[in-house]
Amino acid sequence: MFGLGLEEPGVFLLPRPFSVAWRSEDGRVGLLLRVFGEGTRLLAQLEPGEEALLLGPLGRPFQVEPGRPIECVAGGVGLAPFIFLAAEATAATADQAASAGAAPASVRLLYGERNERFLFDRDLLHELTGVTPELFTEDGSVGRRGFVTEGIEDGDEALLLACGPTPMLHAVVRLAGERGRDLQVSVEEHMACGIGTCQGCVVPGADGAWIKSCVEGPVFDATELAWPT
Amino acid sequence: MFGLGLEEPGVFLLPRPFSVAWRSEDGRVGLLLRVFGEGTRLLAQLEPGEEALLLGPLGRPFQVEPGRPIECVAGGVGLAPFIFLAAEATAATADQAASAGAAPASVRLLYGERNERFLFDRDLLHELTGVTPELFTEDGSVGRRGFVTEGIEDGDEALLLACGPTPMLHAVVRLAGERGRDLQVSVEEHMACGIGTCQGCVVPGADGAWIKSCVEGPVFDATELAWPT
Amino acid sequence: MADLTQPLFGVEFHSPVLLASGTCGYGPEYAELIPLDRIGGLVTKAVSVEPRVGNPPHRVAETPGGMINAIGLENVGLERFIAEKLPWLSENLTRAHVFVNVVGYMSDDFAAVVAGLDGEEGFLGYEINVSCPNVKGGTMFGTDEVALADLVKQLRAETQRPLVVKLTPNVADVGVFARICEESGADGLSAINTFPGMLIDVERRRPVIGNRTGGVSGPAILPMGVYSTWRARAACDLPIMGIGGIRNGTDAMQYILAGACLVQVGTASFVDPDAAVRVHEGIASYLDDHGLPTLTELVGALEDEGISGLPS
Amino acid sequence: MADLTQPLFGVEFHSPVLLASGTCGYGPEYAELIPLDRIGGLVTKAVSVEPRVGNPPHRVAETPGGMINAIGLENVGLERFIAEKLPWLSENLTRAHVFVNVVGYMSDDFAAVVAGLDGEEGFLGYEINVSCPNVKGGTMFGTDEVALADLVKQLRAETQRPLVVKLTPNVADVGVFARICEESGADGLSAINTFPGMLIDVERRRPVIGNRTGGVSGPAILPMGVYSTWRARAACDLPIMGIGGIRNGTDAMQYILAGACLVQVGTASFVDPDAAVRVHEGIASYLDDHGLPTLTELVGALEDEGISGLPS
Ligand SMILES: Cc1cc2nc3c(=O)[nH]c(=O)nc-3n(C[C@H](O)[C@H](O)[C@H](O)COP(=O)(O)OP(=O)(O)OC[C@H]3O[C@@H](n4cnc5c(N)ncnc54)[C@H](O)[C@@H]3O)c2cc1C
Ligand SMILES: Cc1cc2nc3c(=O)[nH]c(=O)nc-3n(C[C@H](O)[C@H](O)[C@H](O)COP(=O)(O)OP(=O)(O)OC[C@H]3O[C@@H](n4cnc5c(N)ncnc54)[C@H](O)[C@@H]3O)c2cc1C
Ligand SMILES: Cc1cc2nc3c(=O)[nH]c(=O)nc-3n(C[C@H](O)[C@H](O)[C@H](O)COP(=O)(O)O)c2cc1C
Ligand SMILES: Cc1cc2nc3c(=O)[nH]c(=O)nc-3n(C[C@H](O)[C@H](O)[C@H](O)COP(=O)(O)O)c2cc1C
Ligand code: FES
Ligand code: FES
Repeated sequence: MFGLGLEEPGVFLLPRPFSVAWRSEDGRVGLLLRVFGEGTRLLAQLEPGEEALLLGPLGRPFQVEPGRPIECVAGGVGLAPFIFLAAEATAATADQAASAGAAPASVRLLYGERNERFLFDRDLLHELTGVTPELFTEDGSVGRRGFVTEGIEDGDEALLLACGPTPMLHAVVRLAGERGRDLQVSVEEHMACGIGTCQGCVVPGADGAWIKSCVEGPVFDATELAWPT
Repeated sequence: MFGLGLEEPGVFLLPRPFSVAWRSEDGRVGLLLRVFGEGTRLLAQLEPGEEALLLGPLGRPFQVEPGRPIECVAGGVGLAPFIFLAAEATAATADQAASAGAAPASVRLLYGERNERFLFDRDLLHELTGVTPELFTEDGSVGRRGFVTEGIEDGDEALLLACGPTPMLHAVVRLAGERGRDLQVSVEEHMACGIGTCQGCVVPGADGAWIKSCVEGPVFDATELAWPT
Repeated sequence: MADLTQPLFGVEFHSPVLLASGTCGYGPEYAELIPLDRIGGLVTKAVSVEPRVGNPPHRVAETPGGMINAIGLENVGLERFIAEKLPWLSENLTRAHVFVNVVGYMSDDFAAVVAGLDGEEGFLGYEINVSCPNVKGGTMFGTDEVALADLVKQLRAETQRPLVVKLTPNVADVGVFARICEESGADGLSAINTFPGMLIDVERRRPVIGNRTGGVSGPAILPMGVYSTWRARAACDLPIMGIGGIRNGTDAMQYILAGACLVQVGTASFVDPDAAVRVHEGIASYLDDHGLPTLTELVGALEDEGISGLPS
Repeated sequence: MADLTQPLFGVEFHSPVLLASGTCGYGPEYAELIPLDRIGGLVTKAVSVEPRVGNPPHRVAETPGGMINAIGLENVGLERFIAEKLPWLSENLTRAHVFVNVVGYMSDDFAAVVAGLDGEEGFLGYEINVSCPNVKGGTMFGTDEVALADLVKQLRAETQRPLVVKLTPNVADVGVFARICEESGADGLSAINTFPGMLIDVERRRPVIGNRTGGVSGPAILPMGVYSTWRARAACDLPIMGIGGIRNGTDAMQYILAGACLVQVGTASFVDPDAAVRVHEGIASYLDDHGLPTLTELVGALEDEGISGLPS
């Protein structure tokens, strides 16, 4: 996660949190930005070459286990970290496969959007990650009609990773519990400092204590947090 | 004068006053914008085609008398209204001359800048107005070295028009008084509404009353206002 | 299209949006730019018994997210207001309602304005501006519980018209002052007036504003205005006009949900004269988008019970 | 290069810029991002006798030109502060000075924190946060003249260390409270804390902030902070730390000219962790550009006499 901000005359903007969606070998990072409110609308106006404030990398990313298949559940722009993760995982398994002759650990990507209009370019997605996503749209305009959570299956051994709007996370947590799946979630909470000083970004821990999502998260093992019942 | 403002996410900007520097036959207007503080820095970032808020035309412009020569004293971006005025005046006298065979009423343009770096493109200026300005720079990097006010001469019959920073206006007012010249000045005062409702833009009148510069000005006959002695 | 009509102060407001005092003069200038009868009305520039000349320039300047002003309550005074300004209001507005903003150096000054105006036509009621120094008491009327109560009672005795008190946010608890107004006989509240502020020109080492200090308004004070409205609403049952930094329908809805039945638009009109009309349209769209037929049910309809600690 | 050193509170401040309470934790996180010893110091997150868990989320949100927060004074409590936080401060800072921000539900709580800390190392003095409810009195310490005087006197009896009171702007006249602090034995003032505010999520019809209301900070409050500093300076002779919306040297110079000898940077650090260092450098450049050798002569050096009515 990075904080992306702006310092311009006449503008005040707290940095907004963004997942790392892409990384180049020479150290550049790519963020996937979707306009949601005022801040992202302003950030979306950045032109190539313009300067912005970037703070990070911050917090803890998804933790994959070598060799263990992953199943990514992406709601909307929650796709961002999985582009990065899938690219890394396929690259790693390709390396492994090349060196050890092993079969690549599989990456399944469930990707849901409201409708076709919001969909991330599938060709680009495949190019970046080598993965073909299983699509879900609420209106069925592309892929399966319904919520992305409907793609989560029983008793799969793969590590479940979820990123998306909080109601989606709640649904995934419930399903993972029912189906006995290991789950990591990337939570969305407002942030200010991004580095653990302001205590602005807390989420409720399973033990009742508040946990700072900017340093302890944004990715948590689902069992670390308290969820609505 | 127009108020030029912006309404963008994350931005609050009171419209800033700008003189009309150019007008096309099909009703477009051109403003000359120099970056001074935060607001003009933000406005200067407008790209061709982008939308902004334009309120006007507001207030009263310079009042020239048909046939009477004018002598314009421009300090810095105070040049703006004189580009417009000189273009109109030379066009009008050209018309007159064509129809009546009269000699064109003369336009003298004294134009001072801190130094060469700030200078408005002289070729463009001539192209727009047909007038060749008499240049003054404080450091002598181009034109005469010194203040633009040094170009004002005694007993000239031409109507003196001045636009520039307040200290320059004070100097022009003093000189015009000493030299018995008729003078109109465009004053600079902070504005909010621009239409006469907020009383934010007052300047002191000769009779001691406050005068709203957005509706009664920004151009005043120098005798209408109170000046420091 | 949603119905924004509300019966308030004994009349019908077909729109909840008014132009705020001091930002729309006495009406005619904005009438040339926007259809005043499409909004709920306006509050005049402050009127005092005697004319006031106001403060030296600069009287206005921009601040981060807002502006500061120190006009000094420049106004034509009661007599000329009646002779020169009221006739326009009475002749040119049909659906838009007018409140006259009233100021004074002491309570008798306020009373004189109210008494002098009460028999005239062209306005609905008074908005009492208590963010001004009480020459007798040395404090501001709006921050002095006793002075405020006395003032409101005195004015109540002078008029049957709607008497709205405009609260200053410059107090420890705006709710206390809201209750005092209610108990003293006011019919409504306006929340809020500007915050005292100062800007310094560091090159000249002088205050930017001629009066040294001024009042801060605009988007910067929006959360304070919403808070004050919510506090006032919790403290009393008077109808409230929400003011402070409103630029669009969403801003206005914050005030309405916090407890305001009307809202006023000030500084935003300087950026765009259409602001008040856009606020009106934004509120209407909000109702339409949410399938809500009337505005009344949204006033104070904030759900603030049982806020969970869960991320949402 | 200009000399920004000032003798204050019995020590030397080589820079007038501190990190504001609640925005820099207890130090270590920012130490990884900026050279803390290049600035004047920091004020810790509030410390209370017992640990506090704080408020439910959302605890922060952006507002026009600023932000709102309701952290709920979450902190580790006196005991763990001494055991876990002070050692880092005492070991890692050499030139940067530390004020411990102190809160309590009643005056004895404040006194217990001061008494418990006074013999420890690693900090210079206290900043007393009186923007919190006085459980005994029902009001806020910072808005209640008697409670404030009593609190300051009680704390004065507990310590010889610099005792700075952080004023709340939420009063009719901050000058009155500044004078009370001086008369009750305080060594300095901080002006100002946040403004109470509220934001409403109009879709959910709920307060955005879990605690419903919070404190507004950031550029939006800059003119109010400068004003409060100027008022406090006029009312008493205590050294003042100016706070509110400072982002750069120019902002800081406004506070300094208004009467602050030190400034604190809070919200701006969230936008850019370098903000405080940039503020320091901006002040130094101002002195250099104006050929002024020392900072001291600029403190309160506002020329506000004889402001003319002429355009300038
Ligand atoms: C860990 C994390 C990773 C994210 N990664 C991405 C990404 O890769 N791509 C992308 O497009 N978006 C991402 N987001 C969401 C993005 O940060 C939000 O769109 C943004 O914060 C909402 O801001 P806004 O300016 O559009 O909305 P505004 O309405 O202007 O925001 C107002 C306030 O609410 C806060 N806020 C509102 N919604 C959120 C939210 N969902 N999360 C945090 N703060 C919020 C803002 O910080 C601000 O204080 C991520 C959010 C989090 C927490
Ligand atoms: C009648 C008139 C005509 C003008 N014509 C032109 C023009 O054609 N081209 C051009 O480049 N500039 C022109 N200006 C000046 C331009 O409006 C200023 O540069 C601008 O107001 C300063 O704003 P800023 O945002 O750069 O400075 P900021 O420092 O951001 O301004 C801060 C505040 O001060 C006010 N302010 C500061 N200086 C001035 C000023 N000189 N006049 C009015 N308000 C001020 C602003 O309105 C704002 O409230 C004109 C000014 C006036 C009054
Ligand atoms: C230039 C100006 C003049 C004002 N004059 C008055 C006034 O005469 N009486 C009054 O009660 N409020 C006055 N106000 C305050 C506004 O009515 C309003 O309460 C305040 O500006 C907050 O609203 P806003 O943020 O929408 O501007 C004035 C505000 C401005 C900006
Ligand atoms: C997230 C946050 C937490 C804060 N916590 C405290 C606190 O614990 N004690 C305190 O006295 N002030 C606290 N403040 C107020 C700041 O110290 C400062 O007075 C205020 O934010 C204004 O300065 P700024 O505009 O530079 O942020 C906090 C402010 C913020 C934004
Ligand atoms: S955002 Fe400040 S602690 Fe997490
Ligand atoms: S700017 Fe409002 S009256 Fe002139």
